[in-house]
Amino acid sequence: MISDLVIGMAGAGGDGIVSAGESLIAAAAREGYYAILTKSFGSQIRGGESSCRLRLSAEPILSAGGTLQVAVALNWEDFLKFGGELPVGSETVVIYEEATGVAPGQIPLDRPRPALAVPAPIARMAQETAGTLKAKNTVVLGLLSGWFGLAGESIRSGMRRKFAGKGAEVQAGNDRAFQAGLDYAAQHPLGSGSRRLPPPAHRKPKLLTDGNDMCGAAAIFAGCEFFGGYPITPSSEIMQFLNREIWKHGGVLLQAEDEIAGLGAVVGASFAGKKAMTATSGPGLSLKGEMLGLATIAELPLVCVDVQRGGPSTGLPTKSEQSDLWAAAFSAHGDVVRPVLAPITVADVFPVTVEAFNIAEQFQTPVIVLSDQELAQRKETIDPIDTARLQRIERRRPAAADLDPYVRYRITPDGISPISYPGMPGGNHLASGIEHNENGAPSANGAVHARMNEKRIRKLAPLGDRDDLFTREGPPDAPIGVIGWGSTAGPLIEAARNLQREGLAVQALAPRLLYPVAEKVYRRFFASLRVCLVVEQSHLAQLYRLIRMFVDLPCPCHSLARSGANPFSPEEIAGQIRSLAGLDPAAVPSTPAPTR
Amino acid sequence: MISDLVIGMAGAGGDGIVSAGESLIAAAAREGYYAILTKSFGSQIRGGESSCRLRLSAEPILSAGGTLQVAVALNWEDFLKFGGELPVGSETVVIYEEATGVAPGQIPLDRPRPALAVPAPIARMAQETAGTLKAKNTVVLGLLSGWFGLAGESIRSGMRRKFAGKGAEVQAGNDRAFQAGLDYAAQHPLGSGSRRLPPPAHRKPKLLTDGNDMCGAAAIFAGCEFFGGYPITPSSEIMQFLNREIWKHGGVLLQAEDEIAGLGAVVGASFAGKKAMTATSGPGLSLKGEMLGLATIAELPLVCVDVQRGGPSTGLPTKSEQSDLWAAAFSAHGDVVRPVLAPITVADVFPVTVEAFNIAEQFQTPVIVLSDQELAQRKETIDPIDTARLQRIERRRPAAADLDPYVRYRITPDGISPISYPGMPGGNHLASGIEHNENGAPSANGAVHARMNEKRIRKLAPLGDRDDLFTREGPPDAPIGVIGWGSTAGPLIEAARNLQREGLAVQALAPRLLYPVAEKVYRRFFASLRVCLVVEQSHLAQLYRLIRMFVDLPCPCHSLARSGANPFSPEEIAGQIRSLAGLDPAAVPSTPAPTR
Amino acid sequence: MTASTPVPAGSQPFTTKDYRSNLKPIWCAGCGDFGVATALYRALAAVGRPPHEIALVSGIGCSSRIPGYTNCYGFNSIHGRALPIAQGIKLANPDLLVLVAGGDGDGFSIGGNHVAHAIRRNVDLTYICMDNQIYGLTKGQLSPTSPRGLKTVSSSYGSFEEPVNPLLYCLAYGAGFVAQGAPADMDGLTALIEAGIRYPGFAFINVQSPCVTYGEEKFQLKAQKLRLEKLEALGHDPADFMKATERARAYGEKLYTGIYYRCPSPAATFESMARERRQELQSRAASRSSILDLFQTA
Amino acid sequence: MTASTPVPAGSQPFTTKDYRSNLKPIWCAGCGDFGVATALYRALAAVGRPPHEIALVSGIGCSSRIPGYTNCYGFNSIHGRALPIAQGIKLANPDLLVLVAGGDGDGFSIGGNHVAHAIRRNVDLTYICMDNQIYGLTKGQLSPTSPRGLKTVSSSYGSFEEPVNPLLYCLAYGAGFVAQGAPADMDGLTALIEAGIRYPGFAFINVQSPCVTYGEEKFQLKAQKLRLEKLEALGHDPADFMKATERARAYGEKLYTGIYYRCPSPAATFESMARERRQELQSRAASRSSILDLFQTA
Ligand SMILES: Cc1ncc(C[n+]2csc(CCOP(=O)(O)OP(=O)(O)O)c2C)c(N)n1
Ligand SMILES: Cc1ncc(C[n+]2csc(CCOP(=O)(O)OP(=O)(O)O)c2C)c(N)n1
Ligand code: SF4
Ligand code: SF4
Ligand SMILES: [Mg+2]
Ligand SMILES: [Mg+2]
Repeated sequence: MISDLVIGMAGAGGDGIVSAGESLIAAAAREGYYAILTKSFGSQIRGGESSCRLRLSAEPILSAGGTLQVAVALNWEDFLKFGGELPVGSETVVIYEEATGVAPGQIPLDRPRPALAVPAPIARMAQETAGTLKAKNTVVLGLLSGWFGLAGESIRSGMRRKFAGKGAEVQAGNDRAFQAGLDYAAQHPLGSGSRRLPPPAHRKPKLLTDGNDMCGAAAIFAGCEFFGGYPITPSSEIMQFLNREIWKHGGVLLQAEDEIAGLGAVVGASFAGKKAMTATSGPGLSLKGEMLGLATIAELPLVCVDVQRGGPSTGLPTKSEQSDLWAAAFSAHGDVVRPVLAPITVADVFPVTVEAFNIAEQFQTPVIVLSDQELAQRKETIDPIDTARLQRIERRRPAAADLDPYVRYRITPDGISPISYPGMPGGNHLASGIEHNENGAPSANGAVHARMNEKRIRKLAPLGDRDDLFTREGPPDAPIGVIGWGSTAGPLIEAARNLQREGLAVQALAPRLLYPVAEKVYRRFFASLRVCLVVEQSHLAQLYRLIRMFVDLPCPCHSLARSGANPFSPEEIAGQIRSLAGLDPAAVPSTPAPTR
Repeated sequence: MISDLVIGMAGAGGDGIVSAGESLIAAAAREGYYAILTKSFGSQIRGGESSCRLRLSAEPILSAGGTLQVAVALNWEDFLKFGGELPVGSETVVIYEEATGVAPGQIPLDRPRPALAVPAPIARMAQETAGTLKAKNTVVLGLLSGWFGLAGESIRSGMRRKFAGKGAEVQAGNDRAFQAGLDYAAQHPLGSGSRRLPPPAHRKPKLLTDGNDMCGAAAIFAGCEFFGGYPITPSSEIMQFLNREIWKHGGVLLQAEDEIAGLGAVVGASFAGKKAMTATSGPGLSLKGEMLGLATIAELPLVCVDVQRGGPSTGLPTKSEQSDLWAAAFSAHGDVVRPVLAPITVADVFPVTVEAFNIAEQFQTPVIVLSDQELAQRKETIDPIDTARLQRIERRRPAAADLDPYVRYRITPDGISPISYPGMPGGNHLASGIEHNENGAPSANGAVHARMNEKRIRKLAPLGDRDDLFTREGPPDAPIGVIGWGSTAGPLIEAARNLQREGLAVQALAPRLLYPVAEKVYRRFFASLRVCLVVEQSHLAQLYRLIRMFVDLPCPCHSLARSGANPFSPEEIAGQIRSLAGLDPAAVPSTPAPTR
Repeated sequence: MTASTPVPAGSQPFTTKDYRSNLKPIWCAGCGDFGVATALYRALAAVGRPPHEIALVSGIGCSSRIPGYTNCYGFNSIHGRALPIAQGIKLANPDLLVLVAGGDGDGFSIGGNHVAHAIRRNVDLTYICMDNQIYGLTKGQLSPTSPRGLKTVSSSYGSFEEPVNPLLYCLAYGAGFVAQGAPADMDGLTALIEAGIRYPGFAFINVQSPCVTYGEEKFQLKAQKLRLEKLEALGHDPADFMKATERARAYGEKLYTGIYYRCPSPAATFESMARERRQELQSRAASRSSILDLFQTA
Repeated sequence: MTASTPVPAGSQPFTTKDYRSNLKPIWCAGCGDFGVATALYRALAAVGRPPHEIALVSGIGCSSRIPGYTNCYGFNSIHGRALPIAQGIKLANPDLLVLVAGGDGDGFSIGGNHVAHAIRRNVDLTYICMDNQIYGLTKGQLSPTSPRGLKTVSSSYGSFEEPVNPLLYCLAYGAGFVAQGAPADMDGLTALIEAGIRYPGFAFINVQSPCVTYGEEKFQLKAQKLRLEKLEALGHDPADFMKATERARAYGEKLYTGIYYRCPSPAATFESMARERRQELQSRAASRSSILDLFQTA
């Protein structure tokens, strides 16, 4: 009996490998399993090699897992192209297309050699039962269901719905192909390679979505009424979701001519009094610096989502990385403090995006949400979210007394000045990107400038107390600490939990508020530590460096930082922690320096 | 006998106050004095109040000085508008227009009360001698020359050249006005307020220019053949200088439609094999992030000058600040290390800009030069620069062996790949912003990406050893250290020198290389320190934070950081150092935190 | 009351001073922008929307200071980005009257692309380009509308570029209302701005607004008065696109004022189509709080 | 040999395969971009400049991958910025043949402003817009040339915007050479690209290059073949600007191919004027090393 199952599959374009993964996770969600599905494609726009990996579990999970327990190769060439994305280990069961003509002992995977290699006549069964090779992926589903005890009925009914529009013959053919897979599995038991997932704790169906759609949904929930943006991988689905939904809630969406115009329209909509948002990826973020600076000095709320991909420049548009942190925090000239938040799972995208709107509205500031390709495009099952417990904050409007006369940028005790909107009588004022006095009149006076800089930055002070924006796990007196963010936080927390189970006292910290750096929270975390490790998908160790900027590190603090594309696995992180703890003779990673 | 003289003057538009300052500094330069002239204007586009301050000295100077020794007010309203920019102290001699009708005991300056207040019939003398109030500034020059022993003949001959085209009558009128001022001064000695500058050590004429023209000249010297840019205060004069000069040296200049296109053209020119440059200020820099990232990944040399002004956003376009440091270092998504240099005086702009070209060409990287409004627009006398001692580095071209076959992004031991240019047979290749393998072919492979990131960053390692890009002054075992950059370094070094003269063991460090942070150099500087102070014109203490990011601070390190507009004076910095040293009961400045 | 439901001419609840702020303009004495501001106050008084229902957006430049000199909601934004911001305002609240003003550099150099896209979206904005053929605020560099060969501080030996033709560009972009005015004819300019505001769709008005400090002699008010030819007097038919195009090509040589083109059958605006879409879809919508239901699998 | 001194037709030292690289295109089978690449190889062979004297610059998009599929110096830059980069190359070294290619989104959405300014500078570039009325690379969103009402993943209920008209825009910008081609007529397309290269100034060629994956039926090769009308066959006179304008207005309705406009007396290019200026001024110049003499006060 195992607690979870990690399956990786690859095939050529048209093999429908990703579609099989989608069917599997949908069935799993209906059955009440926890599951995460990630996909990966070759460089062809369409029809190139494709792959997916699916982790299924009876218990909640936070990452897509590490080494595959089951690998499915429809052909070897394509499978091998995915390299480290589909890691095969010594315990992996490899199922492959018999027609590749490779004997089980000869398969091109031997470092390490997998536990079991099982050829199956996938193409032949598809052709024989459904009359088309297109049904190969359905045969695979049958095989997986049969061999690993996966939700047979749910898969079957899901496929029926999927093929509903295609006519009875197609539907029946698929049914037969699925059954053929099931039967083949029954007739060829795996023996020592056998794995069976336990039934889920509760058979209650789960929600199923990815980080981008979740982000769009959160915006709607938060009360967003305006989206302005420009398509860019891997963020476009946020715009696409809102393009379908925002109108239903009285909003409007603008596909702008570029990222500057998209954010410009958001600034305008915010000035007009609406909650407003944009979404982009690295190259778009790099274009938005100036407009973000305007929103900061004009004190206009807005949310800007950046779905990180591999950089610099166009970089690796379809791969995940965590290298936009410095750009998110610092990409505007002048003394600007702009809050940056990051979710750690697909489910987490919801409350974090809602909180981004709250912080934006409360403090009249642009807020960046740093998602990443992994979170944005992976599918995840999600337990019901009790939305009634989430707050929705509205910006502070001028009371009658504030309008007599109205002083837009009044320096108040908390630094927040009530904000009017066009259409509000008596609230007329000049908003501007030029430095201004409390009335909004342009000023080049040094004293006015100092006061205004101070006000704009002081108003964010309450963020320093937001422990609720950090997840802290593990024994609070543990001497070993690990820190990770975004999609790295999941494997990091799982690694810590696994090590705790092994008896190692490790605690994990996952910041959702990345900037401003909440010094107090880090200081409390560091209090008991003897050693710390910051883990992130960035060559330059951007979070590690950002923390150092503001927090005095009271203990040796190491950095496990590397370029993106392949996510961290819990195993990899656990290995590094073990070596830090002196449990492993392998060299402790040293803190990287950009220029050495 | 005093060693230097700080004069501040203010008047209404048309009073020619700035022109008087220009005449004075030009005369001083011809005489062999050291001098620095800064100017400041009101918000009117033309004809508003204007002011200047001039520091004259027989010895080399590094800052525009602090409290005025001489103040000239043509009217009180305008003089007072400049507030802290024209600080009057208890030792100041105030000369003012008699026609203001204010009695010497009643002048609106009393915190503190100046040493002496001297009304003079400036307007009347101008009218009587030159027949026009336009000659008021000439009368002022006469007064200053007479009272303080300033280069009478040089001023007179300079004015003659200046008015040469205006006809004999105008010239003669001016001559008479100047003489009237001289005579008035002779007839009304200042008594206790008397100050006389000693003659300069050598009467050798000095060069005279400002930081922007110096920057343009350095580009020409370095071999720049292409400039693409867009006007923006306070950087436009760099483009304007090159627009006059670059053609003479076989180059070309493009006033682009915006900052992105300007830098884009620079990237193109660099690809075509030329040394190329752009110049901008904060808002422009914020627009250039994406294009800078392209230059980084395509490994193309270029220089981008950012003349800092008050931010955020449009901010204070005509005032100096040092708040673009983080934007310069971090404004592009992805893992990017882009060198950032900053000169510390107008004279220093020359070698630093040349070195920016050298670093760009040697390492095939964009380089940012962070100037600031103070350096860019102040005039400074300059000792001859021995240009023969300056190196000019050219990019590494492929040798014959490198072309067989040519591998554009070959991973070499030092990370630098020989670069061809269109027109070079056999050097054909694809440059791109997408991640690529050594051949330049697009790749989304994680291993390739990691290798390329590593190469692009490793190649900059030699910068970590560049002590020559740091000025270190004072006893190397002094327990008190101060760090400052850009236009703040001048007053900082002067403060340290003054304190050394007072017997306080203070050493100063002025980094010209700001990023990547040269950890070794800082470590060596910190070695003997008991306490350190980082001084900068930025509310967020951007340099202090940047150093912390990379350097473990072995001693308490304080930050004197404030918003821009009014530059630091040596006195102000010295006061803070004294209090750090416990010599002054005033509170030691604590390290600022963005959110508290 | 919405901007597309203009106040009937004649009923004027406000006077020009209701639209003027008490901030002192930083403009040079004699700058054409004073005239543009005056014409704007007058046109706004004629239209009669209360100042708090008006948003005036600009970029950066001498001309872009104009929002601060009105009593409306003003937004003096960043260089070249007034139009995207204005579109955001108008789409977020179509009931507002939204105006945009700024310089030739702001509009046709750095901001050029936004003009095309605002026009093809047909957002109901009135865009006043204060065209002085120079960069005023940055002290006299070449502007996109500077005549070829002009010597400025950034083109000491003369420029190589053909000037931008704002009128021809906007016609090609499909603007429903394209006009040109000049402060030398204040009544005409006022009427054009009013007509632009009343036009139900994107309206473009190029104003020849002389820069007395850095501008060429031939663009000054005096020369303007001599050169100015009224399109109306030439018998120009504003419904004739091809004729408008032909006349627009003379920009830089001739100084025509008046309406080059007014689309006889104005197209639907973006915001009116958006309103319809919302009405259609809102009925089908669940509440914001149940948005997660979309992700149910059962 | 300079680009403005074209190789005489007839002498062809190179064949198409000299211009093709061995990188396998990522394009979908049947994508129109294959046809554009083929026409480009042919036109380059006809022009006969050696590949190392050619620079081909693009932005980002499916179409923008084209430089990698040639053997020239290629620059696959960032989205929308091919034209500024290409201008930098050409101005830095006017002896090169500099081409620009990319998508409708790259060129007329994010990059729109650069088109206008490259044209008014008249830098001698040949700009091929591979217009598929869609965003291919990002998987099927609305492009600026998408017809109004189009439903895409980013416009589920249909778009509100009027499409950009690349031909009309470029005419208004003052381009000396404006043409449209389609892979359905390979010979015609090849000839247009060659003519564009040989035109001594900025040349704009819009190519209707169908996207088989996300494009509409009516833009596909098959429909294209039926709709295509050759301007030459219509007796169109490429010297007639107003007629060109009129025909360009039919973009989206009609599919004309051929040369809309070719300026009968091509204007001087930016780089030729720059060359003259340099020649004039270089004689007066001191050496780079004595530049500081400018700041002498004696
Ligand atoms: C991004 C950016 N680039 C450049 C500038 C500098 N700048 C301010 S106004 C201006 C142009 C002014 O010309 P125009 O728009 O014609 O307005 P005018 O002053 O002539 O009225 C420029 C280049 C800026 N503020 N921001
Ligand atoms: C600054 C920036 N914004 C957005 C993108 C995402 N993006 C890549 S290609 C593209 C548009 C593709 O359309 P088009 O230019 O028409 O080329 P096609 O793929 O259709 O050939 C977009 C929006 C990007 N790479 N960079
Ligand atoms: S510089 Fe020119 S445009 Fe600016 S205010 Fe003065 S006259 Fe007007
Ligand atoms: S998506 Fe369309 S444009 Fe892109 S390669 Fe495929 S067919 Fe061509
Ligand atoms: Mg202008
Ligand atoms: Mg396209």
